Amino acid sequence: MRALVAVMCRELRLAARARSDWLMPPFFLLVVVTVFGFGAEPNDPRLSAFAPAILWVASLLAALLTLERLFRADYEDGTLEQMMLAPLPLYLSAAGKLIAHWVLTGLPLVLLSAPLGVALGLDGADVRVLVAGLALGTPCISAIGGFVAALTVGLPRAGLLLPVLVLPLIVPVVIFGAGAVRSAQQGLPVDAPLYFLAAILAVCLTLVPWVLSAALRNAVD
Amino acid sequence: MRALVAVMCRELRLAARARSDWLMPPFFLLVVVTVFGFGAEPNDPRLSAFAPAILWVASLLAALLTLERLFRADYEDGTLEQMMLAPLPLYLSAAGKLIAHWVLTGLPLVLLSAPLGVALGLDGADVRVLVAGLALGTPCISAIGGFVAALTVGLPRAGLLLPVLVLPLIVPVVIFGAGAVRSAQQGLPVDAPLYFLAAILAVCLTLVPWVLSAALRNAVD
Amino acid sequence: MWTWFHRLASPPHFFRLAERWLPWVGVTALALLAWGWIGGLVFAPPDYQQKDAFRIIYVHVPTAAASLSLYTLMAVAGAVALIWRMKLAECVLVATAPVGAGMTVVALVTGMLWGKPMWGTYWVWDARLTSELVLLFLYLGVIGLQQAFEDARAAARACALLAIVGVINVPIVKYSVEWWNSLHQTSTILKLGKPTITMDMAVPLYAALVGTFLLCAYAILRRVQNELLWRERRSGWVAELLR
Amino acid sequence: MLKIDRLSLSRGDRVLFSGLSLSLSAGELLHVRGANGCGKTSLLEALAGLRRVASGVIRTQPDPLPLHWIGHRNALSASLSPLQNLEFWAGLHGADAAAADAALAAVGLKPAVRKRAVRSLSAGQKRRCALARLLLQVRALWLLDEPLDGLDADGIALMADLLRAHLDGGGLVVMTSHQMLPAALPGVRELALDRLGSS
Amino acid sequence: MLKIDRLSLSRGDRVLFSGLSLSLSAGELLHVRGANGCGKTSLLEALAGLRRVASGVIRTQPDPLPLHWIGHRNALSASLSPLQNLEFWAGLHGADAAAADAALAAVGLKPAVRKRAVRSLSAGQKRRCALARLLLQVRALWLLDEPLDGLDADGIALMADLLRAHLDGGGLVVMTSHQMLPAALPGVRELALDRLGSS
Ligand code: HEM
Ligand SMILES: Nc1ncnc2c1ncn2[C@@H]1O[C@H](COP(=O)(O)OP(=O)(O)OP(=O)(O)O)[C@@H](O)[C@H]1O
Ligand SMILES: Nc1ncnc2c1ncn2[C@@H]1O[C@H](COP(=O)(O)OP(=O)(O)OP(=O)(O)O)[C@@H](O)[C@H]1O
Ligand SMILES: [Mg+2]
Ligand SMILES: [Mg+2]
Repeated sequence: MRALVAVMCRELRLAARARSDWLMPPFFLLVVVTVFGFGAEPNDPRLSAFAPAILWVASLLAALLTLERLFRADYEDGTLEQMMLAPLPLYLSAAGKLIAHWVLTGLPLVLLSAPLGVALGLDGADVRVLVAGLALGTPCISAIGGFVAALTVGLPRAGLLLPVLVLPLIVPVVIFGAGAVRSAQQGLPVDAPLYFLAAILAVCLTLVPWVLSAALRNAVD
Repeated sequence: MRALVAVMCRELRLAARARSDWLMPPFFLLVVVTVFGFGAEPNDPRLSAFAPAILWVASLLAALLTLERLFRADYEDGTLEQMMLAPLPLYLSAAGKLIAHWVLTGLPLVLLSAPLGVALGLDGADVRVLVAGLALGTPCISAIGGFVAALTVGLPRAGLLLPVLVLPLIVPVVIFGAGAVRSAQQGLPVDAPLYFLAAILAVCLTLVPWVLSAALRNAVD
Repeated sequence: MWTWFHRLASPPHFFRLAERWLPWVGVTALALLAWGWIGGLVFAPPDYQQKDAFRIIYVHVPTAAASLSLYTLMAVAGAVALIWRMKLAECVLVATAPVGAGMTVVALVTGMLWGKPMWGTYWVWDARLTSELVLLFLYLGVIGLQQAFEDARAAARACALLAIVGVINVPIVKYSVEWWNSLHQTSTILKLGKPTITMDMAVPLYAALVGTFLLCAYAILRRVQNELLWRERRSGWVAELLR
Repeated sequence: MLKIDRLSLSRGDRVLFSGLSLSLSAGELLHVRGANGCGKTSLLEALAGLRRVASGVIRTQPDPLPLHWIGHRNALSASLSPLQNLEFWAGLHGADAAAADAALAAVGLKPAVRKRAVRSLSAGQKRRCALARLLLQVRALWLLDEPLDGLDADGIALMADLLRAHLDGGGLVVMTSHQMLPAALPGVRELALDRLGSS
Repeated sequence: MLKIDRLSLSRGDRVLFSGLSLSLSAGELLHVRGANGCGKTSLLEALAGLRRVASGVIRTQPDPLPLHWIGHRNALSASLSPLQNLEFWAGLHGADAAAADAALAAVGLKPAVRKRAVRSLSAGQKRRCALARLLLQVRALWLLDEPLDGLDADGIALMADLLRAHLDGGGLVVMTSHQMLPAALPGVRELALDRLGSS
């Protein structure tokens, strides 16, 4: 337990050192939405129809930006080797990193999505669904993304391979997440997609740490 | 001149070594557009209205993913120092890297945008405008992005600061680019926005290498 | 001319100069703002079609104008800092960014509040509004970049470069209303020649305008002073100042 | 106790060495020597269990033998301070955080240096940080790859003391170094990895 | 000819050294010594023009004096082969690509090694690649930071030959090293950077 805390606290410290680091993904989300609004026709009523898709894709990409960094530095400076030789089982250290990653990137996006949803013209109920969906979805993104990051950590320029591997895995999450909001907009029941999201999340939490540590061992040798 | 070629050819080799590296941005574009199609309602007629925005934003982000990598490796392994001490003026080596970056990320996107535009339901004339816009716009993205990459190269986790600094600077390009397609869709004249793009490009090509090398020197000291 | 320039640029001299002028700047700013706002919010006649909603103009326009001017100032300071390697300019640059950001935020918020009654919505993705939002991001970008550095001078130089490149956005904001068909109205007050607005509305507005600029000047000068004290904390003049 | 039996390693399609047999008992230091690229680092990695062996066996007693590993790379995060880096390792090894500061002091980093970002440290100071990990917790086996790289004269003396103390305490050390080892170390045994056939 | 006059350097708010004056003429090698963190690397960076000096002047003749710089880091791209790395530098320096292979051979890298990704090389092999840059083109001033790090015995001998040849050709060398310099180098001068005041 102490060890797990040590891992997470190191992650947070690293983020804190990289000054306004944890500010960036939400900030990034903001900018993307803006650029997007710009790309779209000014004051386009159809914007609200696309709002869920825009927000989900944007938060997906914001998370992606940070994923590559998850293990690369540790791999390059030899920290990963050391972690494997440490008494703490690797899947726990990995879990610690994932949790920290979600707190740093996922959580802010969840909190930010509400105002942005309003800005893009969603009404109250839809926003609640959007937030719920993101709250369930972003941990999945961190987990799955972390797994792929572990797979690709050894490879040169993994950063480019990464999104391409992650996105397909994440697509279901996005479908259910954005789908939920859409059904809400059309007044359809929204619990089915949300339950699906919860299910995916449960699977991720149970499986990912193990496969992830396996992937890491494989990468180092 | 020989030296400039040497720089570019090294970049291309690095990309070639990092296996399917140069395949990634367009691939990424593909996936984003797909996810987007998913996120949106299946075969939504309104998709074509948003096609320009989607394509522009996607190619913007695809380029962004590769930008952080532009100088970081060279900075960390000391290559950048060596470049500054080399007889070739820094702004030329920088220009070489930028050109290579565009060939590797911008060009494929330009070529790919045509089929994707069609897939998203644009008609022939609009697609031509879209491609023209991207052909003018992606070099600007490489140049401006390269400049910001140089600004942030020394910093911890520059990768997160980078997009936030780049996107606002790029917005005008996206406006004109996506705007052109929109006016085309509405049958309005498109040369004005395209001329604007050309103007921005000209400014970038003339100014960027200098500010960029200044930023690099600042980062190394 | 040059000697004056250099004397102004010397931190201790500038510090004392600022110390002498700051009270006056502050007082005039407050006086003008009081006049402008009381005059505008109380005495000016209600607009014949906007009724009282238009009174936001007395906050909105000055702050919006300031948001643009301050960015330009930042860019100029940046250029000076890069060309003459002048410490003072670096300080002005980093001191201006947060103030400008604040002005931009106020302009955005007041604009949105005004938008609700006028356009029936808080926000539309229209050229003027979005480019103003981009301006805010540019300010925040400069702040973020400055914080990411450990060495103050390196930070200032980086910010200078960014500010200079980002200045292209200012004309876009300013003329977006002419270039694109925009909900936002075009220049009527802040344009050369005869403004198209009745005098008893305009005069308080100009007062508020000047007042806002002076207020910004005050804030910036204070921040520059702090920056100077911090940077020169090991030099003699600071020591004797604090003694 | 560490026992290597007919070990052979290969990288890619190249066989580095084969038929390496030796056994190391408590209080002994194995100094692995050999030309650049003869496989010293690879051997240490194999002993640490980081690299698969082509053939042969590595037996330890107890199994697994708790070990410290210091590689060519320092395994420090550049943006954290030495202190924070070591506190992290202390936490990971279940040692207490107080040990971290003591360890850094022991390898001769001044308090000011302990609190600055590792990025700003000099090469030797970084190496000292890495070595400080050895002091966080008692482990029987030390695997050190070029530990003396970048250390100044008294850094080397300091390392000698650490080694001596560890060996006297019945520890085992396998280390590589192109330099002469500091004299007067107990139980030193040399292994010329590039002359296995001949010897 | 290199002339340093009352040079002082500082990092952050710490003054590394001040009042360093010396002049180095053709055929001389300056061996900068000193404890870890005393400022050797910083001095070399200043000489290379990579770091601003706090005060004092560095004069060279001719100005600028063409130089080779080998830092702690090797400046090699891990995913390229040594050969490709050197071809790049050759191109950048305007030397011809053929020189690259010759240089690598001269530092004792076997043909097979020259074509493999640098990532797969051993520490010493990487260091040799970095040193090979010195042979790409004749430059009057060599600035070498710990060039002997990670080199095996004959790597050091090889480096000694390079230095001797360069000095005999009237070149200048400023290098740091914690090890003894190979004997029999002409025109060696020692500078103890951490004892400037006393000396
Ligand atoms: C968030 C929404 C808004 C933003 C970001 C915004 C931004 C700006 C900006 C940047 C200026 C230019 C100041 C200058 O030229 O120096 C401006 C001026 C002005 N704005 Fe807004 N504005 C917004 C909403 C509104 C609304 C809703 C109204 C009223 C219908 C309004 C009325 C004006 C007026 C009258 C001026 C002065 C124009 C002139 O005479 O130059 N604005 N605004
Ligand atoms: N994929 C590969 N194919 C062929 N040979 C390889 C491969 N990877 C590594 N090698 C070789 O295996 C050897 C690895 O050696 P190692 O790093 O153990 O050397 P070392 O004894 O530590 O050398 P040094 O003294 O320089 O540290 C090197 O000669 C390297 O060139
Ligand atoms: N920002 C900073 N603030 C204070 N001190 C710093 C800062 N950056 C570097 N230093 C110190 O300046 C010195 C830099 O020394 P340098 O790297 O030149 O040492 P060196 O003589 O090369 O040491 P080594 O023999 O270990 O390579 C180190 O002591 C380092 O701790
Ligand atoms: Mg080795
Ligand atoms: Mg050094």
